[in-house]
Formats: sequence, structure tokens, C-alpha cells
Amino acid sequence: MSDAAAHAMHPPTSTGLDNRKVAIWAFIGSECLFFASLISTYLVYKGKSLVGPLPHEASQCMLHGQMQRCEGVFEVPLVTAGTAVLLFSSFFVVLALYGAQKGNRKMLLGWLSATVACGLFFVGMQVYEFTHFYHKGMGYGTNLFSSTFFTLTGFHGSHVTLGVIWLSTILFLAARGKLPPEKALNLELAALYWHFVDVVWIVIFPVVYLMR
Amino acid sequence: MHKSTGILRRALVFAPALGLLLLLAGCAAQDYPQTTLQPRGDFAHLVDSLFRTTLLWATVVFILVEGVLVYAIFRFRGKPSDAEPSQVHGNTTVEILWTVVPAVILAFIAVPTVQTIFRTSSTPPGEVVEIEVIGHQWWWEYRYPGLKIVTANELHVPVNKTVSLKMTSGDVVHSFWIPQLAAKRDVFPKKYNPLWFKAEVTGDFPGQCAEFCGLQHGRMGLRVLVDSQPVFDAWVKQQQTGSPLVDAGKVPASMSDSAYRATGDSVMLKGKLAFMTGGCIACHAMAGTATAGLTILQGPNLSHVGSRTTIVAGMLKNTPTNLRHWLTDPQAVKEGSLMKLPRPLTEDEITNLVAYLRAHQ
Amino acid sequence: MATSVLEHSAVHHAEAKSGLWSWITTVDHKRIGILYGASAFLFFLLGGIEAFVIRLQLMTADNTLVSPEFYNQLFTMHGTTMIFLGVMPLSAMFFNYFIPLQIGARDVVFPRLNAFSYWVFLLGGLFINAGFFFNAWPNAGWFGYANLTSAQYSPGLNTDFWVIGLQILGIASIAAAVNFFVTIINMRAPGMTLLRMPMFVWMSFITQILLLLAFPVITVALVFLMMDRHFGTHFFIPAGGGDPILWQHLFWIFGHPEVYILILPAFGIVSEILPVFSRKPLFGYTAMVFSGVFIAFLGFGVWSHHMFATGMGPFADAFFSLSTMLIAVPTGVKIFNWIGTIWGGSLQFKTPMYFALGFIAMFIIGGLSGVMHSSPPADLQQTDTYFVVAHFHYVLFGGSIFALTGGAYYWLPKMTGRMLNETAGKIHFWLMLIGFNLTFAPMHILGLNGMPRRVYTYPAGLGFEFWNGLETVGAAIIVVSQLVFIVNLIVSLRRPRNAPADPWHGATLEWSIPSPPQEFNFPEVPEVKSSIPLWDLRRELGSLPEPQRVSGAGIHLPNPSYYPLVAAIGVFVTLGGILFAQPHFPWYVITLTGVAVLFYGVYRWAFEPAG
Amino acid sequence: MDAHVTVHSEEHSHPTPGLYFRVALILFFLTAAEVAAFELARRPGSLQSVVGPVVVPILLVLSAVKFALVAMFYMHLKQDSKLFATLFVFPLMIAAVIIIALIILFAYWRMPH
Repeated sequence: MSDAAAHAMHPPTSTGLDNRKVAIWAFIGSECLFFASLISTYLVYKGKSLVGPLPHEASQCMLHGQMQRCEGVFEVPLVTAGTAVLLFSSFFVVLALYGAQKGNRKMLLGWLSATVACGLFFVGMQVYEFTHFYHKGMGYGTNLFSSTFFTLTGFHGSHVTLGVIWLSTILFLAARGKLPPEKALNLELAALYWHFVDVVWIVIFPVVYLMR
Repeated sequence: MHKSTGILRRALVFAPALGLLLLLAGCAAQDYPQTTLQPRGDFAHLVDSLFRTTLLWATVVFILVEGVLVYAIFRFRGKPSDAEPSQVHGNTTVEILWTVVPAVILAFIAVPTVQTIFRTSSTPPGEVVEIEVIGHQWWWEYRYPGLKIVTANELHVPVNKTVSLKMTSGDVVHSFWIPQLAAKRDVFPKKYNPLWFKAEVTGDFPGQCAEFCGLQHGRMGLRVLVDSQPVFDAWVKQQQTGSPLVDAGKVPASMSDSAYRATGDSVMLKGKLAFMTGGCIACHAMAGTATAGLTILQGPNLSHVGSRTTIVAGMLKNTPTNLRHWLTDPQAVKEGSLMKLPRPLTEDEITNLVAYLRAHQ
Repeated sequence: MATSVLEHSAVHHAEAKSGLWSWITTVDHKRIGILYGASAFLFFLLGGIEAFVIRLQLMTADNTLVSPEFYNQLFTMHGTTMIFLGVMPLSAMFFNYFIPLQIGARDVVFPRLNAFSYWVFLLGGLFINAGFFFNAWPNAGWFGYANLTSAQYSPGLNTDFWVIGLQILGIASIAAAVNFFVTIINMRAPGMTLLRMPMFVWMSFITQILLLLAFPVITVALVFLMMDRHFGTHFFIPAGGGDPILWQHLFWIFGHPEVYILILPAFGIVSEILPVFSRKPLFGYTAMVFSGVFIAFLGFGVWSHHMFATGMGPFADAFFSLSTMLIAVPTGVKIFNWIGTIWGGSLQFKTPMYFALGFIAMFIIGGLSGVMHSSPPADLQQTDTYFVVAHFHYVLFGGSIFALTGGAYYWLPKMTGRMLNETAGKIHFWLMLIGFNLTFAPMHILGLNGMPRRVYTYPAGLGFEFWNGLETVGAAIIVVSQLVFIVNLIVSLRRPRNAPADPWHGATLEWSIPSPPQEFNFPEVPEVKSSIPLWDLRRELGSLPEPQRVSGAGIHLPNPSYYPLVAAIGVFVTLGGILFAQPHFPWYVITLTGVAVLFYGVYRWAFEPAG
Repeated sequence: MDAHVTVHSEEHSHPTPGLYFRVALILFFLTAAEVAAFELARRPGSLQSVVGPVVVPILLVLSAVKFALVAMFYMHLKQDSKLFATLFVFPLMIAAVIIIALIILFAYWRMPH
């Protein structure tokens, strides 16, 4: 954040674009390849698990020390709720940014709090889902499906968590009046990261949960 | 001074080219038994002719480009006091030319490449000998499902007959490589990869594992013994005796314990006892023993070990002395080998085992 | 010149800041560049020693100088060291020192992030090598092919040091790449449009894009491998349905762009040296730029040519073969343009020029053997043999190392303020060229005649003895050549700082300021009208006056900070803790401590006044 | 990516909360459509035979539209500098190529041959 002060001293940038904004976009570009690798692995191993449980279909699973028939683990309604909440949080954060840029403190604080709350709800949803899967006999190393699923969605979840921490920090600053309109970029950067996390989920949700 | 360095530079730059020429002209298969440059199988010939095409173009381009480079270095040397040379920034015609010409040259390589890719990708039709190759840390297992043979490290094939290999691994990734007959192909656990070849002469062709596979990757050799048809047929007949794939390794009455007892062949009896009590039987199938019919053991099938020319994955000649060294302390011979004696063998046991194993021709 | 030295001691306050603490807290791109250079050169020497022991072991058939286990550690660490700890950070030294100078900037865009990258790199490099002291130097090859790296077949800590160390290094690379990427995009002097950037900056720019896009892929692969080894998954374990081939794909999706990450900066350096010592601008500037872009872009579509022997089927083989051949075209364009640059020039044979010309001559050979590999059936004989070893050493040693060495002779006077001895430089060059060719040319012959790679010894009777013996002699000559360089460097560093600002009559901005540059680089930001600003100026003025050291009063510079180091230690402890991931051991306490340190460092960093 | 692109987001008319809200609504309905397609393809019924075979393309298209909406409006790529769009789209293209290539390569491995 204090880098902004340093920038004020610098001559204007060659492109006229803010340094940190170019940086966050470059980082987002890099992250695309990170998630592409995880998604490819999920897809390449789809249907190659040797034992259950499976996403949708019933299968033979090891549960309580014996093989038994188990149902598909996914609970689409729950995840749909999480998805909707994450999508809305993207909406909320643009409103918060709008408020920050216009100097509308009420708008900024209100919508930013809502964004953080959505993020927390999503993380909570994922914690609940993971725990639930674990009790259904799906540990991290149970089969290829569970390993690829937990790694992909777990890395996404850790991105959401980081986003929540980042946005909370800004909320804290904003609440103390340290986010005047000329520093709205501080929120814009976090918002860009947050939207990216959202678009990754926009891909993950249909590809992982809805394609059978 | 510039003159002499220019000549020296030229000499040095052309040294690799001379090396390549030497390599094609001067090397004979007897000097390099594992060479790729003297193909003796149809697959290797296909690869070799493609190699020669690419080498030809590479050499032409090499001589031209290095020649121009050396000429320019020689021709345009200057002194600080010289006038500033003409400040050329580029030349579109020349630049287009040297973009297009290499592309055309590449087409001369690309077309035969694609043709050869498809020609080598599947086994040619006709009668074939099918063999299953299984890589292990650090030895090779061969199974002939049609001929009902299981053997290790030395692959016997008939001359002038297409051999189709179906290859896999029992542990990590290896690569089966027989330079003079075919080429190499990686083998993976739980997956089958094909390779085929037809040897055109009889002989002994060395090869080895070409994918790094752990501690003793460097000592994972193999040989392909190309036999004339009668020799091969005789070999097959011999190997089928006691093969795990034939009546679960049952041996004829002439090789039973009672037969040996009757002839007073104490070596066979004592050797067999050492084989059973020394721990060999835990990992090795052997005709005439309880493990004869097993194909899932960790070590090579030893039913005909006496007939092999080498032991320890091509590392040692199959002589009594070498066998004795190997049985005395396998870890000293090949550090990290999975051949681990449960207990040291006694002198007597080793003597009997050596005789016993060598007797199993 | 004497006055400039005097003025230097009198006026320049910044260099009074010295001592260990000033280096630990530095955020000056030039000092960080020197740190990169010094660390990388030491790692490079270590990798060289490893290589020389390899050559001693292979000097004769059935040699027993080193054990098979130690040999495997040596070749694994030689590859890992040279790539990640030698060539990449040596390039990073030049990125750090010369990108800002060449584009007329006061520093990189995020000076503290730059310090963070360096510290993470250093800790990562030390971490990988720490295995040596636990008899657990990595031993599964720099390519770490699954499933040999699984816990079952590599039970020791060797592969853990490798897996975790590479992840640490990856973080350093991505952080640095973001930094340089934005620096080049945004910090250029007024008038320096993209198509007026020095070619070194251009090639570095492309390298940063490759780093950004390639490193995430290897990171994912390394995470999978780490999970397989410690947390019960089967990503690459066939018994659980996993596929070792996936590792190879992910590895080479990273690994092939990585090859260009190693060579593109070298292209850039050579493209700087040749025009200056030919006294003639770079031939076909635009073609050079776009061939570089094209190489980088195609670099993501050829990875499977490392895997022809895996049996991908004829269609995939044909596709990856043709895409690989296609890359030869822009590569050829670059070589022809370099020759076009010297053609008609007035060649000045200084040491940097020797290395640049040696680079072209050797790189042609590496490029041509590369084309020979691009034919899959032919590659079925060549892959995993010494022919490949010869190929990539012609590219990475004959290519990258020659260019980097040339770059060192070219730019060290600017960095240290001292000239290197020319005679010693030329002895260095000739010994290196002779030693290099004696070592690696015979490898073509050995490979085609059946010598596989990565074997700790070979039996007598296969005809390998003579050439291997010759190669070891060559390697000894390389060792001597490096000693000549080290002596030259040490002698030069003990002499007074009397290098002129522009010893070579350079064309780019770094030569317009004193050697070494003052902390703020440029007293005032220069205006640029072409890709050869200094030549323009010289033509205008007839000759360039020696720039004087000036007071930096009023020039704002970022404050030193140790929080980047704190954050780097946080990264190191977080990932390093996983080394202890055993059942019933609270390894996560270490990892969580690392996370806490990382957060502490990042927050203090974020709220610290930048200056 | 030219040096003289000096696009300041201020120079463009900023999207209004109203536009953001409309985008949010569309995103919501597209998500509902995704889940609906999933349910129709899953449940036995008259529509299963219609939706079932095309459910994957439907989902991919819907997801791509949602992706583009968020990127264009919420991430402001529509009115921000082209450089940002390039920084995002170029890696996305490479990512897509890699995903598709890996799927094809592994499909071949699974075929008997």
C-alpha cells in the first residue's frame, strides 16, 4: 500500500497504467496456468479411479473397514448456493469499489462487509463439504477423483481464504478512514484478484460438479 | 595476429564436422557393438535412413552457415581507427529469403519423417513371434506366450522373422533399447508399449536400459541373440522343459530327484538343497522345485540359467568364478541390487549352487 | 578519470553505506544484481565441480571412483544446479543490473519485491543443497521422472529436498518475473517505445512472460509429487490408478519453455555485444523481436518432443515433430541476423566479441542437432543417449554460458568500475572453446554409437573408452579456463575503480553514466529517440564527454528494508516444514510458524513507508 | 502494448451500479440454467433424451458466457486498457490449448492399440 506513496514520486509510467495494476494482471495471467494444470489433471483422471466414492454415480467404497456400496458424493444444491454467493460477492465488491471511488463511505463499508461475509460463507460451505465427504469415506488419497478434486477445489478455497484476508485488511483500513478515493486502487487490486477467484469457480463449478 | 587466430578459429569450428564424418566413415560395428549406425534390423534401417537424411541436411547447413560466419569474422576484422562502417539496419529481401529457405529445407526432413512415423508405428502384417518384455529394477524379463517360455536378460529371436514386442514394467519407468536391431521405447507399469523388428543376420547384439531407473540404471544391460531358425527351434525346445508356462514347470522323470539319486548325482541334490535352504527360492523360479510354476516372483526365472552367456543383467560373463563372486556377496558386485541374501552362504553351499545352476542348461 | 574517482569518494554519500547489514536490507537493483551474480557464480562453480567429478568417473570403463549412489546425486545436482541455480540467476543478475539501466529507470518497479525474490532464491538453492549434509542430495535426475520419485522407489529425503527446494525457487522466479515484466512495461524512459528497447531488454521481457506461464505448471506437478510422497495420494502411482506419464507432460510443459528461459537472455546479450563490436547496428531489429516472440509462443506447443519414446501414437508424434521443426525457422532467422550484423562491420576483437562469436558458432551446432532430434523415429535412437547430452550442452554451454561469459566481460566494468584483463580474457576464451569442444563434440559420436545417458559407468568393449577419456581431458581444460577467469576477476577487483563510463563505445543508456553507476543511476531521466541512443548522441556531438559523478541530493530513493528477508524466511520455513511430514510428527507446527512469519513479514512490508 | 497507449480508466464512462446489477442478474440466471441443464440431463424424463447428449456443450457455453461477463464488466476489461485484456487472454489461450492437448493425448493412451 505504501508503494503508492513511492509512485507519486516517480515520473508517470510509460503506458500511463498503474504499476501495481499491471502487476496484478500479470500475476492473474500466471495463475491461469496454475489452475489450467489442476483442471487438466482433474479431467485427465476423470473416470480412472479404481475404487469409490465417485462424484455422481454409485460405486464400491471402503467404509468402516469394509467394502460397501456408496452413493455419489456430490451435493449439487449446496454447491449451487456457494456458487451463487461467490458470484454475488463479485457484484458486491464492484459496488464497494464504486463507493470507494466516489468517496461514498457508507457504500464502501456496507458492500465490502457483504463481500467478506460472502467469502466467509463460501469457505464455510467448502469446509462443510470437505468434512462431509470425509465422513462418507472420501479421504484425500482415497482415489484419483478425491485427490484431484480436493487439490483443485482446495487450492481454489485457499485463494478464496487469501482473498478474504486481503479484503478484510482493506475493510479494516476503510473503517478507520484510510481509504480515501485517491487510494481506491488499493481496493481495486484486491477486487481484481477476487474476481479472478470467482471466474475460476465459474469454470470449476460446471466442469467438476455438473459434467458427469 | 588476426590472421593466425582466424585460421585457428576455422580449424576449431570445423573439428566437430570432421568428427561427424569420421564417425560415419571410420566406425565399424565390431568397434562399437551397441552402435546405431550399423543397422541389422528393418526397424533400425528405417530409422537410420531418416537419420542420414537429417544428418545430410544438417551437415550442408552447418558447412554453409559456419563457413559464412568464419568468412565474415575473417573478412570484416577492423581497427578502432578505421572509418565507421556503413550503418545497415536490415534488408527485407535477404530476411525473407533466409526465412523461406530454411522452411523449405525443413520440408525435406518433415516429409520422410511423417512417412517413417507411420511406417514404424505398427507391426507389419504377417507371421510374427510375439514376446512380452517386462522391465524390472535392474534386469529384463521375457515371456514368449506362444512358445511358452520365460527367460531373462538374453532375448533369443529367429533371424529373418518379424518379432513383435509387447512391453511393460514391473516397477518404475525403463526404456528397452536395442540399437542395431530396432531403437528404444519406454516401458511403463500397468501399460503396454509396442516395438517390433526383423533381424537380418544372426549374432549377438547388446542393448541396455535407456531411461534412468534408479541406483543401478547403468548396469541394466541386455542382449539380443539372433539365431538361425534351427538353432532357435532347438533353443525353444530346451527352454520349454520346466518352463512355468508348460505344465506349471513339471520336469521329465529324467530330471527328478529320484533319477538323480539313482545316478548318484550328488551335485544336483546338494545344489538343490542349497537353493531351497539358502533362500534363493524366495525370489527365483526354478525347474524341479516348488516354485517352478510361478511367474510372479521378484527375481529372474533360473530354470535354464546355465544356458545364458552372461549373468547379472549382462554385467558378468556366465563363468563359475563370476557366479561364485555373485553368490558370495551380490551387494559387493552390484551395490543396491535387489538380490539380497537372507544369510551368507557357506563355501560348500556356494560350490554346490554354482555347479547346480550351471548344470541347468 | 582520476578526478571522477576523487569526486566519487567526496560526493557520493550512498556508497558510504556498507557492511553486511546494508547488503541484507538493500533494495537497490544494482546491489541485488551483484548478490544474484555472486551467489549464482558460486553455485555455478559447484555445478562445475560436480560435472568434473562426473567426467573423472567416466574417464575409464568400469571405474569405481564414486559409488553409483553418489554418481546419481552428482548428475541430478549438476543438472538442477546449472539450470536453476547457475544459468537462471546469472541471467537474473543481468536482468537486475541492466534492465533498469538500459531503459533509463532509477530502479525496478518494486524494489522490495526484488529483494524478496533474491532471498527466496538463495534460501531455495541452499535448501536443495542442504541434502548433501544429510547424505540425501537429490538423486532422481533433474527431470525427476515419476514413478521412480515415489516414496516406494525413492524412500530417502533426497527427493524431498528436491521437490520442496524447487517449489521455493519457483516462488522466487514468479515474483521476479512479475517485477521485471512491469518494470519493462512501465519504467521505460520517455521516448523508448517497445520497438526502441535494447534487444537484451526485449529478450528478457519475453523470458519474464515464459517464466510467468511455465512455472505455475511445474509448481502444480511438484505439489502432486509432494502429496504422493507424504499425503497418501496416487497422482503418479500406477498402483492407485495414477499415471507416471502425466508427470512427464506437466514437467515438459514447463521444461520446454524453461529451455527458452535459459537461452533467450543469452540471445539478448549477444545481440547487444555484436553491434557494439561491429560498430554497426543490429541487423533486422524487428525480425529479431518477432522471431523471439514467435519462439516463445511456439515454445508452449512442442513439449512432447521430449517424450517421443513414450509411445504417444503417430498423430501426436507427427504434430509435435512438425511444431518443433517450425521453431527452427525463427531460430535460424536470429542466427542469420547476427551474421548480418557483423557482415560489413568493422569488427573489434575484444573479449566480449570473442565470446559472442563463439556463441554463434557453437549455437549453430546445437541448433542443428536439435533439428535432428525433432524427427521422432530418429529420436528413438538418439533420446536418452550422449547425443542428446551433446546437443543441449552445445545449446546451454556453447550457447548460454558463452553468452553469459561474454556478457560478464562486457558489463563487469560497468558493475565494478574496473576493467578485466584482455589477454587473460582471450586465454579464457580459447581454453574454454577448446575444452568445450573436446568435451562435448565426442559425445555426439558416443551417443550415436550407443552410450546411454545417466549411467554411472560403462563396460569395456563397447568402444566408449577413447572418447570418454578425451572428454575428461576437455573437461580439465574447461576447469583451467574458469580458473583463469576467477584470477582475472580477483586481480581486477583489487585494482582501483578507473573504468571509463563507456569503454566499448556502447549504444545503450547504461554507458552514459559513470562506472559503477551512482545509486540513483541517472541524475536526470534521459530522452530516447531510437534503439541506439548513445550512438545518436555521439553522432550529434562528435564525441561523448566522460560523465561526472554528481550529488544525488533531492533524488528520491526507496528505503532499505529487511522485511523482504523476513517474508522470504517465512516462505522457506513454510515449505521446508513439509520435509518433516512424517506420521506422528507435528511438522505442521513448523509450517504454521512459517506462515506466521510470512504474514508478519508481508504486513510489516506493506505498511512500512517505502521511502 | 504500445508505449503510447495512455488509457486512463477515468477517461471512459464508468459502468454504473445499475449495469453491475443487470450483470449480476444475468449471472444468476445463467447459473440457474446450468443447474437446470444438469438436472434435466440427469432425471429420467422426456427432456433427458434431448438435453442429455448436449449437456456438456451447453455447460461449456454458459460457463464461458459467465466468465466473459465477469471479466468484461466486473474486472473492467471492456473499458480498461487493452494491455490488461492481453495479459489475461493470452495466458487463457495457452491454458486452453494445454487442457485440450492433454485430454486428447490421454484419450489416445486409453485406447487399445
